[in-house]
Amino acid sequence: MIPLSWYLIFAAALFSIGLFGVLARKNAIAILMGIELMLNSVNINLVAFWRYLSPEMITGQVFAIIVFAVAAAEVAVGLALIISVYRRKSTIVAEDIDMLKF
Amino acid sequence: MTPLQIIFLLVAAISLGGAVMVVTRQNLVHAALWLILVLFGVAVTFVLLNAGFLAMAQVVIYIGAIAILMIFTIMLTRKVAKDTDEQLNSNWWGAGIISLLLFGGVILMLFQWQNFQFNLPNLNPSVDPLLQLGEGLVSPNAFLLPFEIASVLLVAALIGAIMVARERK
Amino acid sequence: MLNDWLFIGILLVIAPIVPLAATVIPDFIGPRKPSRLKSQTYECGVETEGETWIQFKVQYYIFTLIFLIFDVELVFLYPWAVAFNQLTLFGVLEGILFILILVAGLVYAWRKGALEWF
Amino acid sequence: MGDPVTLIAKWLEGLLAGWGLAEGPTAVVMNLIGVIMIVVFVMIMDVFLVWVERKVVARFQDRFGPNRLGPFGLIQPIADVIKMLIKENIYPQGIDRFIYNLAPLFGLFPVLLLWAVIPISPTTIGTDINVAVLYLVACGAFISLGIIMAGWASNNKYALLGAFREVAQMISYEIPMVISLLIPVILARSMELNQIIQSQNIWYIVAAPLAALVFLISSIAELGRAPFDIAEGESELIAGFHIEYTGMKFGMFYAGELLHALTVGGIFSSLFLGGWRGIGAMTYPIVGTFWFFIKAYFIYWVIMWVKYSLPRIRIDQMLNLNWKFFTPLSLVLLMVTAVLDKLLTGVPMLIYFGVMLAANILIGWGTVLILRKTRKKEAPRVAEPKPIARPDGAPPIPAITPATTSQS
Repeated sequence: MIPLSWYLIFAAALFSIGLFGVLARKNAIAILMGIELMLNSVNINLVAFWRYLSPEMITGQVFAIIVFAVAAAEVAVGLALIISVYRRKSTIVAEDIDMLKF
Repeated sequence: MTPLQIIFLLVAAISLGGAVMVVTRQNLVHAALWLILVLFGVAVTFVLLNAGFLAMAQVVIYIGAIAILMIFTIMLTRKVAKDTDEQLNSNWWGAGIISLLLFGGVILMLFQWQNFQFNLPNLNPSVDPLLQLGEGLVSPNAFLLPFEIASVLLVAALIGAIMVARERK
Repeated sequence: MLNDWLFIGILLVIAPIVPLAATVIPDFIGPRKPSRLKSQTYECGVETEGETWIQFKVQYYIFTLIFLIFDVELVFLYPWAVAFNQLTLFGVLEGILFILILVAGLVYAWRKGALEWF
Repeated sequence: MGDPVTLIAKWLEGLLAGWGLAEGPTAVVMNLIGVIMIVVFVMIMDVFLVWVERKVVARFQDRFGPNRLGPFGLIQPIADVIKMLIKENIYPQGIDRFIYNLAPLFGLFPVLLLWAVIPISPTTIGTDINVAVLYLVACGAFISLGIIMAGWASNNKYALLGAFREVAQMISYEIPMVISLLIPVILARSMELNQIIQSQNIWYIVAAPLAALVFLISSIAELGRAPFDIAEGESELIAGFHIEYTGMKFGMFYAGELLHALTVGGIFSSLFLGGWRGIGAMTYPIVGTFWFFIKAYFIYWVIMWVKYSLPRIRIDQMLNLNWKFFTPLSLVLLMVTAVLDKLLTGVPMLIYFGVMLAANILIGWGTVLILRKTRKKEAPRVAEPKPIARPDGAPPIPAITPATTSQS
């Protein structure tokens, strides 16, 4: 049987890689991809804890579902913002989007 | 090593390799395709955790909708997302150090925790998690409120995204 | 329960082999005479112009966006549908309320003209 | 109990156990044999489908179809396969080589994945997972992925445009499809296809005819067949996303589409037409296979009939039809079905199905009324004279009055 620790280490590694993507990538879409990786690692943790610690309650799965909804909402609004910024500034490089910096 | 463990290690290795490709590829469409591989790996992990419904939801929502939306956006903003440009910013080594530190810290903390090597409890075969889920989502003393609020959140996101992305006539 | 998925796991390995074999075999038994003219992009015989990855209508994106929101919400309704026997009328009405919120989103998109192609 | 499939499976299991194999490896070997049998069976049928398709089209169009090679041209598809296998693999310039080669795999193998959960007879089913209906939707995601990969990697504007259109269409029509799939799930209280079939003492097409119709039409759109073939409209995009593919790589897309059409027939018959249910299927499960394929091929024939009878529609019409007609209609259907189902708990089956049918007829009637009303509003707008390119001095075109057009 797979011990719980394996899932946790897997999720931690995925989260760290996602964080690297968020911090190091220039392109705004690539940053969103990093966020997706991080959300997925959270989901692995939630479901693993549900399976190992409280399989008789459904809380972990419901949490994962809420994370799905949040991820979908985040991607929808995030990508819409990227499209909008692209139309005004014709760039989606995160460093160049500094209209608020005065 | 049981076969299940080997399958898990294989899936985890492929997913992590794919994740590294996602954050390093220059070509964004390739990065998106690697992202799909990672998402699929996570779906397989859900299956290994006996969460079949979540695995299917993962494929339908993430691969079928979110990844496709991302590829569309990449193609819409194609003019600046050239494959030849440097895709990592100048502080990428700092980001790498932070990520490594975070990973090390989390692992350290996890090893302090005594439940870390927790082994798998048996599922009660008479309880179907899917039925439980369906019931829990609409019963007032379980998760009715989060469920409805998730719906409101999604509609709000829809309205907001349409407002932002629409072309002004 | 995991045994149910064994079949799909094996199929996931076997199924790609069929198209893979079918597309690789011609590399070995078929002729191979590449020429510059043959490998040109085919656009009705007209020479291709400019970059291929041109920008497309934003409307494709809008429809995908609406699809994403709907898809997420509808997937959540499946457990509700499976658990129908256990639900009270109140539980069913809660599901209906969930759908109605979704309908509100659709009506909004419709009124705002997001569903128009032109 | 007289079922060869179960008998052979039992015999094999005993044989493997006799060789000293443990329970785990036995399960793996049994599943492997099952997978190979399904894949081989489905692929042979796929080759045969090429013949069926061409022959039926020919009959629709008053031709003979393939009739030279073998009796009734039956050997023609095999010749086609050999021809495609010995064709050159052409790599157009500027392609993204890895994705270009990967995309044809995604044209076929998701369709093979679909067959894992479709019950061919009461005892012959790949696996009976408890989320089978969602699994069917999930496999569709991979098909659209293959299309977008093909379009992107081909380095061709037509291919990319075709892929965009096809994916926009596939994902749009996934919404009514997902909703109409929910209705049999509500009626059967299960996502297992075998469970759904077993609870169809009366076919679900009686209780949910409109949902069945919506599912069929959105499936045709998902297939990308006429009248929803804007993605490969040969008069504008030549072939759409697979324009740059030749030989067997094109063949994979073609085979995938044909097989998907039959698979849709199988899914439809399982959900709405009782699948393998029929005379004698309960006592002799092998008879169920016969019934299943009769129904699946009937739906496949309907899909072909639609394809070769209707003209192609425009993309805006296609999207309007989906978002402004099918989606609201299927949402109303879902809500009415859910409430009625709960209110009718415990009533006899005949009354239950009768009320459901009546509700469907009422909704259908209301829909027709609303459509009539909107058409009266739309007709004058559509019939306004459009500017037409004409030579100078040509006589003016008589204006079309709204009254004459709205009668047609």
